Amino acid sequence: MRFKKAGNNMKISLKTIQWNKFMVYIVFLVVFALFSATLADKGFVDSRNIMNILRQTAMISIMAIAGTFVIASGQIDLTVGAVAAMTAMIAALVLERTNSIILALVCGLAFGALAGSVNGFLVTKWGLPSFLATMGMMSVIRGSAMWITNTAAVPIKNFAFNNTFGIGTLGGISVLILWTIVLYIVGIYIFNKTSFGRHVLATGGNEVSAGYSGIKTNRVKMMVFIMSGMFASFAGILYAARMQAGRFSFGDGDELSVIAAVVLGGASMGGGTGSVIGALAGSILMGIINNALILAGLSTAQQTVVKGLIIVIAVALSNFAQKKKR
Amino acid sequence: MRFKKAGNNMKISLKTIQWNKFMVYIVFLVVFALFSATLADKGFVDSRNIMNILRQTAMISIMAIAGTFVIASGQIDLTVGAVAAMTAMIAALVLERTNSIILALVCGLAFGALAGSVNGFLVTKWGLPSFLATMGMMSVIRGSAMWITNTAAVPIKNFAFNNTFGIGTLGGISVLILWTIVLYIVGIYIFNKTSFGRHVLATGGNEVSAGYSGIKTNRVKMMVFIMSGMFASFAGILYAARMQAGRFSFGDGDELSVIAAVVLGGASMGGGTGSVIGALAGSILMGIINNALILAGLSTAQQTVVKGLIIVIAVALSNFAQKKKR
Amino acid sequence: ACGTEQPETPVDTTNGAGQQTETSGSAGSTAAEDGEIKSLGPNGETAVSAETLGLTDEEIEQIKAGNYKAAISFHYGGNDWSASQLQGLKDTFEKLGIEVVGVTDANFAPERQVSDLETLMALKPDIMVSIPTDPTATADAFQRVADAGVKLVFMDNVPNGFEAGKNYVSAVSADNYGNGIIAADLIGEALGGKGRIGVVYFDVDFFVTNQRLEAFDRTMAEKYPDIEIVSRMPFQDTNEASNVADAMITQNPTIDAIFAHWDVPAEGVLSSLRAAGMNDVKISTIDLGNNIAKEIAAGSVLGVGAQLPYDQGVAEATLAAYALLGKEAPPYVAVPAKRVDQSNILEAYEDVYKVSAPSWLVEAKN
Amino acid sequence: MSQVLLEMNNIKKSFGAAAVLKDVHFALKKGEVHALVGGNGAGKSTLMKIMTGVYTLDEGEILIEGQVQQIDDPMDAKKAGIAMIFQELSLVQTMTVAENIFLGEELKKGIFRDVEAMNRRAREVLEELGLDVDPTTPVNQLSVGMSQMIEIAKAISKNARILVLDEPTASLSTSETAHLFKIIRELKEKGVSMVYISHRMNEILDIADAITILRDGELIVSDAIENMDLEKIIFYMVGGKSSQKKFEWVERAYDAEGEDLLRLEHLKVDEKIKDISFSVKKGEILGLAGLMGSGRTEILETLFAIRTKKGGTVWLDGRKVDCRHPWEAVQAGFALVPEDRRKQGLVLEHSVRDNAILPIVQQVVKGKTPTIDDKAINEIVNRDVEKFNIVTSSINKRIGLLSGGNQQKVVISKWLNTNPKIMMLDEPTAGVDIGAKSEIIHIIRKFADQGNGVILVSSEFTEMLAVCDRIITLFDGRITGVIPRKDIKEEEELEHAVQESGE
Ligand SMILES: Nc1ncnc2c1ncn2[C@@H]1O[C@H](COP(=O)(O)OP(=O)(O)OP(=O)(O)O)[C@@H](O)[C@H]1O
Ligand SMILES: Nc1ncnc2c1ncn2[C@@H]1O[C@H](COP(=O)(O)OP(=O)(O)OP(=O)(O)O)[C@@H](O)[C@H]1O
Ligand SMILES: [Mg+2]
Ligand SMILES: [Mg+2]
Repeated sequence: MRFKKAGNNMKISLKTIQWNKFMVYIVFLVVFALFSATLADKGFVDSRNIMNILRQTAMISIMAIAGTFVIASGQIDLTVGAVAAMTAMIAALVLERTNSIILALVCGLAFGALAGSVNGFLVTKWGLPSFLATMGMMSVIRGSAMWITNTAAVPIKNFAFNNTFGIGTLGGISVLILWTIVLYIVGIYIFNKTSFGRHVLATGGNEVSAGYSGIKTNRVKMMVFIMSGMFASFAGILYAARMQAGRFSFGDGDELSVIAAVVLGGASMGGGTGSVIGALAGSILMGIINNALILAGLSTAQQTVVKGLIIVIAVALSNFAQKKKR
Repeated sequence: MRFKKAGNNMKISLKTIQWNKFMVYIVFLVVFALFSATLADKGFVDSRNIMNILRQTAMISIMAIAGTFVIASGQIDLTVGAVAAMTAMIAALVLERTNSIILALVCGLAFGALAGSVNGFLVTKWGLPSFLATMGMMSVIRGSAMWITNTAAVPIKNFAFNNTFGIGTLGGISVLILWTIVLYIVGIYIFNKTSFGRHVLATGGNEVSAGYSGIKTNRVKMMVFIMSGMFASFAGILYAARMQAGRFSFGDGDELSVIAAVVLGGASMGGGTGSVIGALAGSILMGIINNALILAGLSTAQQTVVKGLIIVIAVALSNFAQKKKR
Repeated sequence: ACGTEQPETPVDTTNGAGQQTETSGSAGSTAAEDGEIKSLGPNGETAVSAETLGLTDEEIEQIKAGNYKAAISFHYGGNDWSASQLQGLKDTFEKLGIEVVGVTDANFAPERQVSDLETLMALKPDIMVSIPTDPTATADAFQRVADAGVKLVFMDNVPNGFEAGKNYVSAVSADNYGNGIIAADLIGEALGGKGRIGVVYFDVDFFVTNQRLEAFDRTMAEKYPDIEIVSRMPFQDTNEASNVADAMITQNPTIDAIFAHWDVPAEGVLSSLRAAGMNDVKISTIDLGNNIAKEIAAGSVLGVGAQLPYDQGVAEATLAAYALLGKEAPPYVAVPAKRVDQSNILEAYEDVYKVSAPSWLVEAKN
Repeated sequence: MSQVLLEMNNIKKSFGAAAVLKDVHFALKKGEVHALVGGNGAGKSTLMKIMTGVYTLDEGEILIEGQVQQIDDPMDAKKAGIAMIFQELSLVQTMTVAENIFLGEELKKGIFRDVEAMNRRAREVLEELGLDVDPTTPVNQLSVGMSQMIEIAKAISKNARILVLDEPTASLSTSETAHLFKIIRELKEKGVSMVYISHRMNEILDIADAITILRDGELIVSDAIENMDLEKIIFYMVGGKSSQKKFEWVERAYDAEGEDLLRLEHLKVDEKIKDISFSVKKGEILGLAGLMGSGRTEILETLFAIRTKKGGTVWLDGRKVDCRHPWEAVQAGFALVPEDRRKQGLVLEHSVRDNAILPIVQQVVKGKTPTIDDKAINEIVNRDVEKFNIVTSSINKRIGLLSGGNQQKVVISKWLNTNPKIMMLDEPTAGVDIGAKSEIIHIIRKFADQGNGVILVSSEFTEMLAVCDRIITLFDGRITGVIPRKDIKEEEELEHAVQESGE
């Protein structure tokens, strides 16, 4: 049945269907309107609550910027959560020993770049499928984060650090939100306005054609992994500052949230498509759902069920909306 | 570099390169030999320990049978762990109320089939990407498993049930191992010897071509999801019987282990390839690593690190071995 | 399902309900005086203090001569509680000349713990120290361990149907009920018995956390009737606790204090309060993690009811030695709950971790 | 011969807003070979896909032997005895030859597949087609030409009474085509009706009994082949403008004694291609002629550094070049229009614009910033669209939706944008209609006229003879002859040269 329908739209190959680029915005609005209507008395639409949502989703949103590049290039990076945790540990330890913010930042981001390079190396030079390579690396990195302090958390007392990257505000807006905005501007620019963005999309869309067109596909993949590592490590810095500590368990499971945000945002897992701003919408959408269900006073079991239902129904609804429009 | 190498072998299309079908066996042997040599005095090669490994990996192995079909058909099923947990709850509750093994089995497997159908429906009729659809469903099912008893575990007192599906032995061999063998024989037959197996591969390899050849690709995908649900629910029965209880948390994270086993076994995440027996090897390989690292007396953190390293290195090694051979 | 985190001592469950009733019935909600043990044993045993345990030099020599091996199976290995307990175990076993051959971490999955037990058995240990991830689901696996003649010592809880002296040697528990009372008292006293508070609780049915929450609630209701619990919010993943706290303080901007189920979620609560600039909201919790210790010292957290995991480890190892010696072991040993606040933080830290207070803690206090 | 087997009446079909078939009639008689002709995008494939149940019709009816037949999916078509060779190769790359041939109708023993029987049957069919290929070979190891043959084998093995061949010869050379025609004639003998779609007019005139011509989704004419000739066909196809540039060779002016633009010395690729030396002059169009598998593609790919050069030297413009990666080859001044445009030439999901600009996108930036200049890009692509007469509703249209000829023009324009010195074209006109073909030839000539070099590989000798100044014949990886175009009088001469040179 669908075969024929699809056929009609020249979208026979389901694999080639671009998960529609705009669906996330529609879902976003519908979900937001729904919760605004039902949860207004519980404070859902309070500006403080909206700020909370943005703040809570900052780390996933930031990792999803690079995640869009990764998925657009046809790869997958499961290490992001572990990299964030390890970076938080590194930053906390560096601050403990030297109290130098710069050094903490440099070491943290350098670790992210290193982790990304290793992933990239495994994928491009050794030819491992990125799923296996990054799954293995996730274990290595998370284990190392546990190992260095034997699972103990490391407190961070540097107030300037905590303030700049975690709990501070600027003009009444959380620094987490500001960092997110800054990085999104950078991410959107690179993705949409530089040739690198095109090369990423071409590599993911058809690696052979991209190679035949003179694109250094391996270098593109390498860069994308390094970028992913560095964005994840920046998210780790934010985690550390927000929680005023490094802890090995930070960002556990974030890899899936990031993929979900990116895919909700319009990317196809097969590569070749993606939208950075869509990923932001995807990430915030999930944050809204989480937040609203807490406000609604549901038990975690209920929250889990309803969250799943909303994701499925929302995605389906927007899918139909898109089909109608055509 | 890789680009050219591939070119030399007239395998220019990187996407079509099959992650080598045999790599897992090589890795398997290398890893096994290594541990046998280093951990002999710690009881690694004891037949009882070998049996332990097989028993411990039974559920993942069984889910990986259907997982091979799912991935070969170009889909992904993230619900398997949640389905196993929910089935264990259902079986435990049915046994608590009726003490009927048959009824527990029927209800459990029916739930698996239902969950699979819903997944299949979302993917084929509503056109959701399987990653999002099953991610949402995973949340719905896991949340439901928490909800029905408010996260409490439900003990199973039916000894016959526990014995047949979990803790019993037959001729000195654990029933878990026997069930695994039986299901693998069935799985291998279906995958390799029936036309359904080919249709699954064709659907994953090139959905358009499969459609042109008169294959009802949507029906194939539907079947594959139902199969995955039912195998997962059978794994849930085994969990319940082995643990003599139903508990909402069973199988947490199994979805990733299953994917890893299937991909280690030679399937490509893009669909169109896969090996059922390879998935078994992949699953047992991971079990061996887990087991050996505990025997080696490593701390948890060390185990995590080394496990990741071994996966990466093993996969890479076999990759090189394969390249040399060509 | 990824990232479902559970507390550091989640000893489930199904028989937990029964235990709780007994516990609360007998121990009631008297004020927590240091050292008095409020919890009852798994089979209603009254607790024997860990301090009463000991070995003579002769006995130690005898154990050393045995060249025994011990294995340890944790439900979860990723926190200060298990690290510290493991340290206590290892230190004591070393003194006794017992080799620790394997340590496992089931990451809260009972199915994984069953595998771990099987694997550890391949190492042929004489002693197994463990905490059952789920008393129902792991009972059979522990029974097989016991059947193999291995001396079993439990932390905090025992599998269903197990009897001390028959299936296992003894169980050593922290006083979770007493800890809950301490956490309630900390808030009650700080608020002068009057105010509006919130509870951020772990929404999974676990023996240990159930006990804490019940003690907290009961103490509040009976001892501080003018304190109103205006918001209760559940979490399951400690990384989510901050999101929950955000919602709580947005809905209840005039809240006076928050109780969090243990230290890691409490850190999330603290981070939310800081981000909201609500620095006068009081926090109490349970367990003295490093971060919380620092915050207590700095005065941002009222205090905690602390467990003494290192002592627990020492007691467990000692009890194992009792069994090897054929010495009669008390069936239920408890390590008392310890009230920690800014006034005694340095000593408390030393008590808990058996190391002198680190410089950052001393600095934080000043 | 006169009995109508299948009739399609008043067929209408649109994709979205675009009407692709506008009230088309089509009638196929028993045992005839019916040519279906029209420009790229005329609707030939769409009409046939409706017949085979891949697409559903919007309006109209299909009758088989006078009975209205509902064909809703490929299964229905199969049951009605219709089989089709699809233009876009529809083999599953990860499966073996035999598995592909029997896909969807596996031979069974009980409930299990009978692998042996299928391999045996497959070998028979392949042998019938004169193919020496192991049925257990995975398809992704086959060349394009071979894949096309397998596609043919797959359709033939169905024993259908109606067989649709949608451009079956697009990447076949003369001898394979001849083989196919032999089989078509045999099938005709057996009473099988066939629809034959091709852009090669000489094939149409050779094999067809009747012809139907479509233009822009409309039926223009349907008649017996006797009543047609090349002139007329082209006239009907393009509509009025009969002044098509014919495929006639024009002697081109270039300095045949001048310096070599490109020179290969003792190029070694693998065990088959061990020692290849030739040169291209400035302004020269050099042809590489050979049978399927003679190594033409490999030579081009080696020059473009997709394959590793195992030995020999390459000189470009007097300088030794040693490219190890395609991007180095691009920088050196090479361009390659690859054989398989869907797999190697295009990112099908991306727009015309993104594809056309891909190799130079990093150069079209605003000043010294890394910001790509969208306006400049649009200008370049719009200019290309106009210059090469690329038919597309917008430069933002997904290129996968364009007709083959127009896709190919995008590939060529994308390479011309890099200003190469040497343009290598591997089967550039496969599947391209006669209008676009002459436009492509025109583009190639113009490019060479600017003092650049061209290496052309084509299986269609007519086309080679029309453009090449010099033709090198290859056999099994060896150069067997270098023939100046002037010296070739007839197409047959080239055919002979290619086939007999091996002996
Ligand atoms: N699935 C589809 N969705 C949208 N447009 C389509 C689809 N299939 C074909 N078209 C459009 O319909 C028109 C007819 O296409 P068709 O493939 O039938 O042409 P054709 O005559 O076979 O051309 P060619 O000779 O290039 O193969 C073209 O304009 C094409 O772009
Ligand atoms: N008839 C054949 N049988 C088996 N393999 C073949 C055959 N033809 C080509 N191949 C394989 O395909 C590869 C590519 O051949 P290549 O494309 O270079 O030849 P070609 O002269 O360009 O001919 P064509 O492109 O028409 O196949 C060869 O290396 C060979 O291994
Ligand atoms: Mg066509
Ligand atoms: Mg070729």
